Amino acid sequence: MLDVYKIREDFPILGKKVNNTDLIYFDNAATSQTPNQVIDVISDYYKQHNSNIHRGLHSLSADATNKYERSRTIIKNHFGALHEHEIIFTSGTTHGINIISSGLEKLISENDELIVSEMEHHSNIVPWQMLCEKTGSKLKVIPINDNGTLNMNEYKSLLTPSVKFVFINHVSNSLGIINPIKEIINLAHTNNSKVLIDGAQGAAHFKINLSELDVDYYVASAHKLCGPTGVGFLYGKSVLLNSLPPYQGGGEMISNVTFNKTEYADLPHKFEAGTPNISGVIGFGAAIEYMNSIGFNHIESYEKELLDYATENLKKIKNIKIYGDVDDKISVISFNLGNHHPSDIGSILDQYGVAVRTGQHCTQPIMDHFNIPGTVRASFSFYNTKSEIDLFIDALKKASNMLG
Amino acid sequence: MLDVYKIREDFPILGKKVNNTDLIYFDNAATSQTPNQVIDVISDYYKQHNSNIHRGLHSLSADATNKYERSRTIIKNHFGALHEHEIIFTSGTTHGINIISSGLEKLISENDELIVSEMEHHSNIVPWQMLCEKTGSKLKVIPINDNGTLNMNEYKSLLTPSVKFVFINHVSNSLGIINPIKEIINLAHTNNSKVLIDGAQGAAHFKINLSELDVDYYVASAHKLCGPTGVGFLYGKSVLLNSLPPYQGGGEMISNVTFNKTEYADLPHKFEAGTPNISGVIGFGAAIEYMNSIGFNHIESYEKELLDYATENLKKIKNIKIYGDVDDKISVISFNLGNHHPSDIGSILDQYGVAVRTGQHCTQPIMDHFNIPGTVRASFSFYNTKSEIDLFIDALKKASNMLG
Amino acid sequence: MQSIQQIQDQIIDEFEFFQDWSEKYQYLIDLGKNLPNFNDNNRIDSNLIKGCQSKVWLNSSFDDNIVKFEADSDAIISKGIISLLIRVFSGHKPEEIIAADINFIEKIGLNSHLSQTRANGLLSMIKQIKIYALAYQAKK
Amino acid sequence: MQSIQQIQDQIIDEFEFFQDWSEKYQYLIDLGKNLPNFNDNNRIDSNLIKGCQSKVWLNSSFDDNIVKFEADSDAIISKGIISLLIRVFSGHKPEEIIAADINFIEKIGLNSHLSQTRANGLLSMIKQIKIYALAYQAKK
Ligand SMILES: Cc1ncc(COP(=O)(O)O)c(C=O)c1O
Ligand SMILES: Cc1ncc(COP(=O)(O)O)c(C=O)c1O
Repeated sequence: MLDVYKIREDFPILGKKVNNTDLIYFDNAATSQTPNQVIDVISDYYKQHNSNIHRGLHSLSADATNKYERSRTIIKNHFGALHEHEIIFTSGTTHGINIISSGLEKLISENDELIVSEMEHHSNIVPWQMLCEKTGSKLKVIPINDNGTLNMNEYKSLLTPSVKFVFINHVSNSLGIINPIKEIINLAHTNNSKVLIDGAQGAAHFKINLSELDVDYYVASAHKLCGPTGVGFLYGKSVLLNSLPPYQGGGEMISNVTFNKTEYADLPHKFEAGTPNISGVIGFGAAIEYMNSIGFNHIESYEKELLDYATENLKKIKNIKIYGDVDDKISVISFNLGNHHPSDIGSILDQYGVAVRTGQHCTQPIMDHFNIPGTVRASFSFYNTKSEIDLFIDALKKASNMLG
Repeated sequence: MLDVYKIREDFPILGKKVNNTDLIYFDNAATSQTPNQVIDVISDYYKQHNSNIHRGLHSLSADATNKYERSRTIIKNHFGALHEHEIIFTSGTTHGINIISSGLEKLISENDELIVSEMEHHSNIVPWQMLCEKTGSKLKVIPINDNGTLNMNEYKSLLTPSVKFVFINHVSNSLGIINPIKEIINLAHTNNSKVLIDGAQGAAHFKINLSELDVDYYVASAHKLCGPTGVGFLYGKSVLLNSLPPYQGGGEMISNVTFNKTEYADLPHKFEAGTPNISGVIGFGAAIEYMNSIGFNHIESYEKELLDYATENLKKIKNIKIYGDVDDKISVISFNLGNHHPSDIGSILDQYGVAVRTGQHCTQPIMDHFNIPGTVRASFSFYNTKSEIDLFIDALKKASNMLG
Repeated sequence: MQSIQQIQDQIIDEFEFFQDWSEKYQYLIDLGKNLPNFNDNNRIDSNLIKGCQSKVWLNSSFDDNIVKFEADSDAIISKGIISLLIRVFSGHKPEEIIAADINFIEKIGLNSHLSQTRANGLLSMIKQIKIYALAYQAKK
Repeated sequence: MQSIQQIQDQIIDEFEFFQDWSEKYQYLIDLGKNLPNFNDNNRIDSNLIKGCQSKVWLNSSFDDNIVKFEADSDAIISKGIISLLIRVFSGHKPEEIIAADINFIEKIGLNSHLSQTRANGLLSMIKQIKIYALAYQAKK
């Protein structure tokens, strides 16, 4: 069991007041909060270890390099990669996806097809649109059902021999729905297609094993995993990463430079050009360690409890409509109240200290599917409580009254 | 005047011991150290303001957005840009250069030529080699003179009508030489060529005004300016940035997404796809404010004093050879001692607590020019002292004795 | 006809009666509900204002050296704010609109109750209003 | 002929005499200076070991089921370290080299005096030595 009141002490921001009232932070799907265990590691880095890494002979540089590479090992172990060099540090999910989309430019041609879904985050749509524009290949879209889930039958029929790649999120950020990625990957592999999973929302809520999943590429961001901003990782199978050209040119990613010929370095350096976000990477490792110290099994079951409690009580409110109200979900609830615009609800909730996200959540196609301007999205984390949910529902009722 | 002992109190790492002796940090050109004023702002961000920015309606998000955008204003003002949207936040110099090199793919053609110099950092070579490979354009190289300075006559004769772009560093990271960028820019403009200045080393040591310089693009990294890792900026004239395609696809950088058509957002968002390094950007702003509180005029004159003192005393050592020993320099000294390999010197200095960089400094062409495997590079910052230089020179003499 | 400043002062006076944010919000909501109907023919993309999370349409007309505005939004609080802006700006000469210094928003304490996103939307609206006025002045 | 482990133990014993890092460094430097001359014909790119800041060439030969190594570097401390590695590995059977557990580096406290960059270089050297042994064993 998880002691939420003890855990909350690790998060200084949870004691904050906004608009003269206690902050209730239900915008965790946008960014998670950061515990002292991570904040202190970052401060400590700058106070004791800050140095440029990899090429330095001096002790401070060795020290920083060890800490940086130790994070790679932590992340490799946590996500079940086979090798350290399969973990590439990025500035976030978006960056990770763009490394692949840019790398595929030479490997994808006019007659190839790519598959995304209607529920993707813009970060997992726009890079593929750009790739299709450059290569002449075609983007096919798996539609969603009216309950928000992927239409798997449509997926199967879209999986034709010309499909080279499938790009799907692990968990939908606007609906919270968990996709059957194991099945998606197996079907794709039977079809000789490769799969990239956008794990921005998945990585934070349950433990996964990437080599068992047999996924080809997986990307995530630290800032959704109790880690710092500006860092994330791209996982790729060695053989695939080796077959891609480098993304950015610069220091670190080369082994030999002359004006006649430049040789690229081995993995992972090939994709880590320039001075990386050293403190960010070290903080990311600390965040994974922190979450493991709580235990992902505890996090998963407690968040499920919060989700069920909130869903049950929200449904008692008249005229509420929840989008994506299915069983396989993380603790995210997207809804609208009557005909009220989500921004009206969000603004009033904010006055009551409740931080929710409103709008399209970077998933305009879903909103177009449901023909709505957006939703109110409340997303809970393992440091939230049932009494916060009570206050949120109270505030929601008051907002409803005000708006009439 | 600058009170260096008072300033040193701002930098906790300067009190550190390595190898049982006081750390003497002379690797500032690789990365600068971080004052409490910056470390605290970053901690405070995670303790009080952490939230995803721009699209949030709630107070916390408004708060984080204001702080993030305030950094843009600080940087715009400090570097004399005309508009906030001319400042694009990047993950560092390398990233900034790659935004431009990738953006030019469609705008450069087979008959065009590009100019770099022999003294560039690999980050300002490899992206242009990659661009030339993709477009068939030609890369021309300004040679350096034997004292390390740019051969300006060669530059003038390379500047033919087919030259579309000139890429030069403001200050050489391995030699410390300050290039005459005003003259370089004017000559290029007369030739209708655009100029990108790699300011990784320049931005930290004196105040510059980008609009007065009339430079087309300028890039730098926060981690060399007392700021955090994983953040930097790209400056570009509005009209030029507007003419470039976006770099990465993702959230933030689009205004409308459907599967038929996606519209890109305006500057600066067009180039800031995904969740940015929010704490990094805010820390960068704090670093610029910190350095301004000391005063760049004080920094410049004090660092010059350190440089002169160290150069004078180094020259007294037998068999020392300084590369790039000219007047217009920042506080960087690159040297070799007799025939000793730089890594031998570096390893022994490290045992005496002195952190210097050894090797090629990501500028292999310069080393090839001088036909050496590398140099020992000592780089001083405004928080270093003359007595540290004395200890360094002592240690160097002992190293020389040991190596025989 | 009152000057733009006089109207702003009046609004500031009215808001002084409110005890807390919820009364202000309630007032804005009521204003939004009572905003005159928007002509459906003007609900076109070229009348949309960029930079708001909700959709905001702004239309203007120019007659007898007077600019008139009508506007609409799919969010009610935005409509309430628009209603105040129309009250302030509509019915004035282009040069008055261009010269106007808009200070009532801060003074009624709305700033601190509007998120950055909303505040940006508000700035976009005011900018668009001034752009219309500039265009009409140039036409003269 | 001593076993690889015996040689390592001997080196560990020798290093116990040194009082501080400077004596260890001086010893390595002297070893480096006394490393037998490297055959210039072998100073070729394919003998270069990746991952060192200084250049390190490693060459091997195989005769009578015995692997012999010779090596060189442009940096003297690297040469000293190589000299120790050659002393440990050269003259043994491939299977002995493959099976060897290299522990003397830690035990003589060199680890803490070698930067990460140097330590990586050292690992690369040992890896290359073992790769040669594997190749010879496969050839048999
Ligand atoms: C002149 C110069 N250019 C580019 C860079 C690359 O900067 P970063 O590693 O921060 O991307 C450096 C840093 O070493 C540099 O000194
Ligand atoms: C499903 C999904 N994909 C991608 C992203 C983009 O992540 P980042 O902004 O960290 O690059 C997000 C974040 O909102 C997300 O939820």
